[in-house]
Amino acid sequence: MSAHVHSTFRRIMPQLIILIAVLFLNFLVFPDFFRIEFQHGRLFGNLIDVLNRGAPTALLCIGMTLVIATKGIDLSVGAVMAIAGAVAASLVVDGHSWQTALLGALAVGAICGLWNGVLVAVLRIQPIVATLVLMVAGRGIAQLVTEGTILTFVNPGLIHLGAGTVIGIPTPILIWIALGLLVTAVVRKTALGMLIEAIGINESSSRLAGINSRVLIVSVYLISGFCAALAGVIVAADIKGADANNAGLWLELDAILAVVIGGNSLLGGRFSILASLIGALIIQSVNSVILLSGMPPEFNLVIKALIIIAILVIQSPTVKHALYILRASAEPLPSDPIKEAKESPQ
Amino acid sequence: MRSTHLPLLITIATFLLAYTLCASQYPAMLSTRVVANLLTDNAFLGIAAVGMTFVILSGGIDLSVGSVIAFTGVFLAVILRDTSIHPIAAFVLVLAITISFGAAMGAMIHYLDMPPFIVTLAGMFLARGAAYVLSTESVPITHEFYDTLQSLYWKAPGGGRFRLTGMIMLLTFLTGIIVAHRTRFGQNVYAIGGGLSTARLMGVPLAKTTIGIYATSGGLAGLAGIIFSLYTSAGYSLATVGVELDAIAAVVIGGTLLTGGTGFVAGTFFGILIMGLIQTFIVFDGTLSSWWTKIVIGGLLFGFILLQKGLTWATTLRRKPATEFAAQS
Amino acid sequence: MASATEPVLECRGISKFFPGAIALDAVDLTLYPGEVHALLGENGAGKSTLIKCLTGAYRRDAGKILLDGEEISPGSTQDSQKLGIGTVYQEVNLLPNLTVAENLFLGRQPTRRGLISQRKMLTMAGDLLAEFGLRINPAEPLSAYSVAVQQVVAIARAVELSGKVLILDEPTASLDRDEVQLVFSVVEKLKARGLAIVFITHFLDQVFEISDRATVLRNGRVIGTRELKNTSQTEIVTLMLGRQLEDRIQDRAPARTGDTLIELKDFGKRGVMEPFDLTVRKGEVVGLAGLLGSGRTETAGLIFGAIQADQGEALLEGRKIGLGSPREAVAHRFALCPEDRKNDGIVGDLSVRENIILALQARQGWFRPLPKAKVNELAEAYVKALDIRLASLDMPIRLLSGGNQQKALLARWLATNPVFLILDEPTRGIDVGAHAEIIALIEKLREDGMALLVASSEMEELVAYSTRVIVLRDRRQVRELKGDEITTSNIVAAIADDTMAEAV
Amino acid sequence: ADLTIGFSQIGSESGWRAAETTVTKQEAEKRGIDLKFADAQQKQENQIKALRSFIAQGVDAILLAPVVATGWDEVLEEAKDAEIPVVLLDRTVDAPDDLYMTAVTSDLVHEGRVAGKWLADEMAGAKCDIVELQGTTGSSPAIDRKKGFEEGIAGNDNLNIVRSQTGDFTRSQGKVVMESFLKAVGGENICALYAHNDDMAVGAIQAIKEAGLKPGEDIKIVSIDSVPDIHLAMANGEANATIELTPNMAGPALDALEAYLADGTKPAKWIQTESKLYTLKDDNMAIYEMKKDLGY
Ligand SMILES: Nc1ncnc2c1ncn2[C@@H]1O[C@H](COP(=O)(O)OP(=O)(O)OP(=O)(O)O)[C@@H](O)[C@H]1O
Ligand SMILES: Nc1ncnc2c1ncn2[C@@H]1O[C@H](COP(=O)(O)OP(=O)(O)OP(=O)(O)O)[C@@H](O)[C@H]1O
Ligand SMILES: [Mg+2]
Ligand SMILES: [Mg+2]
Repeated sequence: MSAHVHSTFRRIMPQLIILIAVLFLNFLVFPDFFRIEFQHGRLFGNLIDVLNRGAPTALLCIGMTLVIATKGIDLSVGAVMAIAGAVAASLVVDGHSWQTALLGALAVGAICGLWNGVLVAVLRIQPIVATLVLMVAGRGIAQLVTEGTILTFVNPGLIHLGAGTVIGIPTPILIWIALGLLVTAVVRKTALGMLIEAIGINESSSRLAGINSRVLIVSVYLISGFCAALAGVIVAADIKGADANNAGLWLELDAILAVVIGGNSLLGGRFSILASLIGALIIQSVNSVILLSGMPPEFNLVIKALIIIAILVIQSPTVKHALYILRASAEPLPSDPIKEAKESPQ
Repeated sequence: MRSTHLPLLITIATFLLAYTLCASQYPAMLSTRVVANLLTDNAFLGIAAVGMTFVILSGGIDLSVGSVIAFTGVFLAVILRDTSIHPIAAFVLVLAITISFGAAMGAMIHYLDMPPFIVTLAGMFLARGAAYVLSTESVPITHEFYDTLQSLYWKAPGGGRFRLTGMIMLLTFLTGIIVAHRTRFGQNVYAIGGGLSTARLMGVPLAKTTIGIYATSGGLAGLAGIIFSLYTSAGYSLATVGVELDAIAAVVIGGTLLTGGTGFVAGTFFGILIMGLIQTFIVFDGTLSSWWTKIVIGGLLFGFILLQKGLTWATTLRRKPATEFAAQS
Repeated sequence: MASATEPVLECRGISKFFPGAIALDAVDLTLYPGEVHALLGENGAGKSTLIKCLTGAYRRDAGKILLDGEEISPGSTQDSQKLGIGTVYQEVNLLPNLTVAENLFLGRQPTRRGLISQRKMLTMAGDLLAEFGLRINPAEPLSAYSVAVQQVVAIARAVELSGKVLILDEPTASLDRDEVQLVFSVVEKLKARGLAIVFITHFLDQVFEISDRATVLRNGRVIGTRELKNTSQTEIVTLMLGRQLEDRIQDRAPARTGDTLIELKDFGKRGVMEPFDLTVRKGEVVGLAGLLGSGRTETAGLIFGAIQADQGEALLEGRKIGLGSPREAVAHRFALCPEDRKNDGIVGDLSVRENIILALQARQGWFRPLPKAKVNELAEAYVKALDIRLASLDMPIRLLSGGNQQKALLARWLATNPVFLILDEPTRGIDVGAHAEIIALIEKLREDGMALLVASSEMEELVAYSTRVIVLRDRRQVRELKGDEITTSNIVAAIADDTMAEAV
Repeated sequence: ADLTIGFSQIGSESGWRAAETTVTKQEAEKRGIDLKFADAQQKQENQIKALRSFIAQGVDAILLAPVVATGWDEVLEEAKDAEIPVVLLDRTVDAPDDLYMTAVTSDLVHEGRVAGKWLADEMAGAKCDIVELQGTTGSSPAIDRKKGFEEGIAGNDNLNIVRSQTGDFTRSQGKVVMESFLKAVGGENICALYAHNDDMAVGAIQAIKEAGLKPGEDIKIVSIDSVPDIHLAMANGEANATIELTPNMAGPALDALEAYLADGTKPAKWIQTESKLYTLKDDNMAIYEMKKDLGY
C-alpha cells in the first residue's frame, strides 16, 4: 500500500512542484493570496477561488483524461456544457424540480458522449473530427433549447450546485473533488484503468486479448459527456442562467491542456487523473495571476502563453531526460528508458 | 491511376454533385459572381489550408494558423501606419516572422519531443496575444499600394470579379501539389506521416523536415494573413478566430486522413470549395436562424465525413485481406 | 579467404547500457569485404542492439567504429546510409502508405530539373525488383502486398543503399524457402561485388549455407568468432547457449487423443478463406502447413473470431457456440498467440507483468481485478517457466528483445488456462534453445490434454509436434496427414501435388 | 412588389443581439418583406461572404450589422456597382460614406459618456474608486464605451478607475473577474462598478452578494444595454443605472429603405438611436415585464 502511495506521489511530483511555483507567483503579485477567511457563512479567499473557478476545467479533464488515454480526444465538451446548462435551465423554468433538471442535463450529456463514442468506436471516425461535429453543432443545439436567449432561473436547489456552499465550502469544489476521487477509485480499484491504457497503447492487441474495446471506448466518451454535463450545470447554476453562446466556450482547449500539463501523453496509454486535476489547478492559478496582477487585459494571452510554454518545456520528454541524466549522474543508471525507447522502433 | 486517388475523385464528384443540386434550386448560383466569390472569399482560408494539409499529412496539426493570420494583419496595419516602409518590404518582414514562428514550433515539436497539438495551441495563444499587444483596435490600412493590388481584377460577364487574391490561392495550390508529389521534401512529409520511427530508420531527415513543415505552415498562414489584410484593408486582432478548425475541416473533407500519410493537396482545394458552397447555400436560403446555421453546418460536416468513410470502407473492403497484415503502427 | 585484405568495418569495444541491463559490453566485430558474417546469439543477446548502435539508430555509450580505417560516428540512420551502410531492421520498417517505388527510393529519388521523375522511378523500381524475382506493380501502395513481399522490398532497398556494408536482421523470418533462395542469390552477387554482409538469423542451416564467418554473442558479450568452414553446428549452439542442447527423443508418447473438443462445420468467410471443416480433439496438436499466403493465419483468425466468419457453425463439446469476436472466443477458453507480435500481440507500454495477465483479466471482467498477490505469483511463475530474460517485471514489454516478447505472449495465454490453444508461428524469431523449449512445452500441454492448433512455416517443427497436419493452399484445405504420414517430404509433396493437380 | 432584403447579422453572442435579430425579423414581417437572414458566427469573413452572396442573388437591399469597423470598402463597392443600397445597423464602418445609404446606430462613446456623467453626478464630489469590466478585448463597444466613460468622468478628481479587466461581455466572466477585484482591491474599497454591458454587471452582482456586500448600495453599479435582467436587478435595488441600446435598429432602417425605394428620398447619413438612461427612478419592474419576451 505504502509503495502504491509512494509511486503515485512520484508520478504527480512534477505537477505539484509547478503548482506550488505558480501559486508562489500569485503570492508575489498579491501578498494576501494565501489568506483564507470565513465570511458570511462561506470560506473566502483567492485560494478558494482557484479551487472553485477551476471546477469546470477540473470536471472536464476527468473525462478528458480517460478519453485521451484511449488515444482519443473530445473537442465537444464545451458545447456539451452549453447543452447541459440549457437543458437544466429550461427544465427548471418549466417548473420541474432541480433534481429532475440535474438528471435531465446529465442524461443529455451522457447521450452526447454516447454519440461521440459511437462515431469513434463503431463508425471508426477519427476522434478529432468525430467530436468536431458536435463541437460545431452542439452550441446550435443549446441555443435551440434556449432560443438564443440567456435563460435565467431562480430555482434555489439548482443554483446551490453552482453558487452554494456546504459547511462553508463552495459546492463546485466538493463536486469535482468527489467525482475525481470516485472516478479514480473506479478505474484504479477495478481493472478498468489498465484495460483503458491497453486500448490506448495498442487497440488491435487489446482486442485480440479479449478486451471489449468498443464498449470501453464508448464508455469513456460517455463519461466525458457526463463530466461535461456536470460542468455545464455548475456553470449555469453559478450565474443563475444558461448562456448557450458562451458557456464553456473554448474550455475544451483548457481541459486538454490540463491533461497534458498533468503529464499524460496525447498519444494515449498511461494516465493519471490526479495529475490532470492538478493540471487544471495550475491553469486556474495562471488565470489567477493574470487577474490579480492588474495588468491591462491585452497582455492576458501573452502572459498565459508564456507561462504555459515554460511549463510544457520543463515537462517535455527531452528536458525531463536531461534532468534525469543530471540527477542520475551520480547513480549507475546512465539513460532513461523513455527516451531510449523513443529511439527504438520496436 | 493509383487506387489511392479514389478519395480525391470522390471529393471532386461530391463537389460537382452538390453544386448541381444547389444550382437547380437557386439558378443564380451558376452566375460568375458566385464562382468568383468562391475563389476570392476563400483565398486566405485556402492558402492556410495548403499549409495545414502538409502538417496533417505529416501526422501533426497546427492550431495556430487563425491567430497567425490575425497577427499578420495587425502587424502589417501597424507597421504601415507607423512607419513609411513599402508594403512589399512589410510583406517580406512579416513572412520572415511567421516562417520563423512556424519553424520555432517545429523545432519544439522535434527537439523537445512535444505533441504538435499542444505546441501549436501555445503558439495560438502567443500569436493572438502578440496581436493584442500590437493593437486592440482594428487598424485600417490606407496605403495606395493596397488600392493598386485591390484594383487588379478581371470582371467577367455577369459581374463576377476574379481578383488577384483568388489567383494567388490557385497558384499556392499548384505549388503545393508540386511540392507534395514531386519533391523530396514532399515525399518526406508523407514518410513521416506514414510512421515516425520507421521514417527515422529509413533515413528521413526528421529535424529538417519537421521544422520545414511547420515553417511552411507558418509562412502560408502569413501569406494568408497578407491576403486577408488585402481582403479587408485592415488589421484586427480579433479576426479569424477559429479559422484553424475551418482549415482542418477543409483538409479532412478533401480526403486527407488526420492520422497522416494519406491525402492530397488538390483534395483540400475541393474541400475549401465544398465548405464555401455550404455557406453560400445557407445564405441563399436565408431562413436559418443563428442556431440552425450551426446545426446545419455540423450536420453537413458529419454527412461528408460519413460519405468519405463509407467510400474508404468500400474500397478497403475489396482488398482487406491484403492490407490487414501490413497495417503498421 | 578475406583475411589478407583490410577490414571494411571494424567495431571496437562497443557498449550500450539500458536501465537494469547491459545490452552490449565491449563488443568487437570485424567485417572484411566480400564476406557474409553471421551474427548469432540467443534472444536478447544484443544482436539487434549492436546493429542499431552501428547505424546510428541508438547512441552508443562507448566504443569506436571504423569504416575503411577511418573513425566514423553516425548520429542517425541517415548518416550511416550516406556512408554506404544499408540495413534491414528486425521488423519490416517500410512505409505502408507510400508506393513500393517510393519506399525503394525514399531519399534518393531520381530527379529531373529538380523535380522527382515518377516515371523514371517506376522503371527503376521495376528493374530492381525483377532482380529479386518480384513482378509486382511498383506504383501500388506497399500495404497492398503481403509481409513477405514487403520483406523482399526492404531487402532490395537496403541493397541499393549499401555501397560497402549490408546488414540483414532476421530478414528471412517471414519468408519461405523459395524466397530465401532468391535473397541468398542476391547476397552471393553482392558478396562477389566485394560488399561485407552481416546476417542475423536463428536458422542455423541458413547460416551454414551462406555465411563465411560467425560471431556469437551471449549476454551482450562476444563469445567467439569462427570460420564456419571448420565448425560444426553443435559447436555454434554450444557457444550460443553456453551448454549443449540435448537431443530430443524423437519418438513421442503415442497420441492418446481424447474426446472431440471443437468441431467446425463449413466454416469460412468469402474472400478470406474457403469454407472448411475441422475437428480438434483434446490432447491433439493439429499442424497447419502451407506456403505464404495459403491461409494459415486466416484460419487461426477465423476460429478465434479475430476475423468474423460469415458462414458455418462451431461446436464446443457438442454445443453450438458463437465466435463473433476474440472476446467470445476467450470466454470459451480459446487462446491465440498471433503471428504479428508487434501489432497484434504486445501492448508495448504496459509492463511485462500486465501483459502477462491481460487476457486473463479481460476474461474476468472489468470489475473483478485480479488480486495483486495472484498477479505477481502468475507472472513470476511464467517468467521462470519460460525463461523470459528481463530486468524487471515492471519494465514495459516493448523493451524486451523480440524472442522474449514472444515468450511473454505465450505466457499471457497459458495464464488463461485455455482448453484450446492456437499458435501462429510460435517460434518466429526464437533462438535455438528457446525453440527446443517451446516444442517441449507444446508436447507437454498436449499430454496434459489441451487441444492445440499450430500454424508454422517450419516443416521440421510441425513434424516434431503435430499429431495431424493439415495442408493449406490458396486459402483451401487440400490434404490431411496423419500419424506416420507426417514427414517433411510428405508435406512438401502435398503442397506440390496440389500444384500439379491445379496445373492439369 | 415584394421586397427581398438580406440581413447579415454578426451572430448571437449576447442576449442583446438575439433580441436585435428577433426585432428585425418582426419588423420585416410586419412590412411584408422577405428577409434573408445570415448569421456570421462572429466572423467578418463570413459577413463579407454573405454580402457577396446577397449581391449575387440580387436582393433589393442589404442590412449589415458590421462586426468591426474596418474592411468593408471592397464589398460595399461591389454592392454599389450592383446598385443595391446598404444600411448599417448598430455600428458604423470606416468606409467612405457614399458606399452605404445610411447607418442606424447609437453612439457607443456617447453611451459610455452618459454612464460616466451619471456616476459623476451620483457621487457629487465624494471620493470613489471605480472598477471596470471591459467588453471583449479589441471589440469596438469595449474600446468606445471605455473611452466615453473616461470622458464622462474626466475632470472629477474624486473618481478613479482602480482596476480594469476584460469580462468578455459574458455573465460568468463578469462574475469571475469581479470576484478577483473584490479580493485584490478589497470589497470595502470599491465604491462603484462600471460594466460595458449588463450581462457582466448581472454576473458581478452575484459575486458582490456572495462576498457579503450589497450591490447597488455598498457598490454602485452602472452598465449599458438595458436588458431585462438588469431591470429586474434594479427593481430589487441591486443595480443603479443602465443606458439603453435599443434592439430596434431595423425599424428606422426599414423605414428609410422603403422611403428610398418608393420615391428615391435619401435619408440622413446617420440615424442615431436614443441612448436613454434608466435609473432607480424608473419603473423597472414594468420595463422588465415589457422587455422579457423580446428574445433577449
Ligand atoms: N530500449 C531498451 N531499454 C531497455 N532494455 C532494452 C532496450 N532495448 C533492448 N533492451 C534489452 O537489451 C537486450 C538485447 O536486446 P536485442 O534486441 O539486441 O536482442 P537480440 O539479440 O536482437 O534478440 P532477438 O533474437 O530476440 O531479436 C535485451 O535484454 C533487451 O531486453
Ligand atoms: N494473391 C495474393 N496477393 C497478394 N497478397 C497475398 C495474396 N495471397 C495472400 N497474400 C498475403 O499474404 C500474407 C500471408 O497470408 P496468410 O496469412 O493467409 O498466409 P499464412 O499461410 O498464414 O502465411 P504466413 O507464413 O505469412 O503466416 C497476407 O498478408 C496475405 O494478405
Ligand atoms: Mg533482435
Ligand atoms: Mg501466417
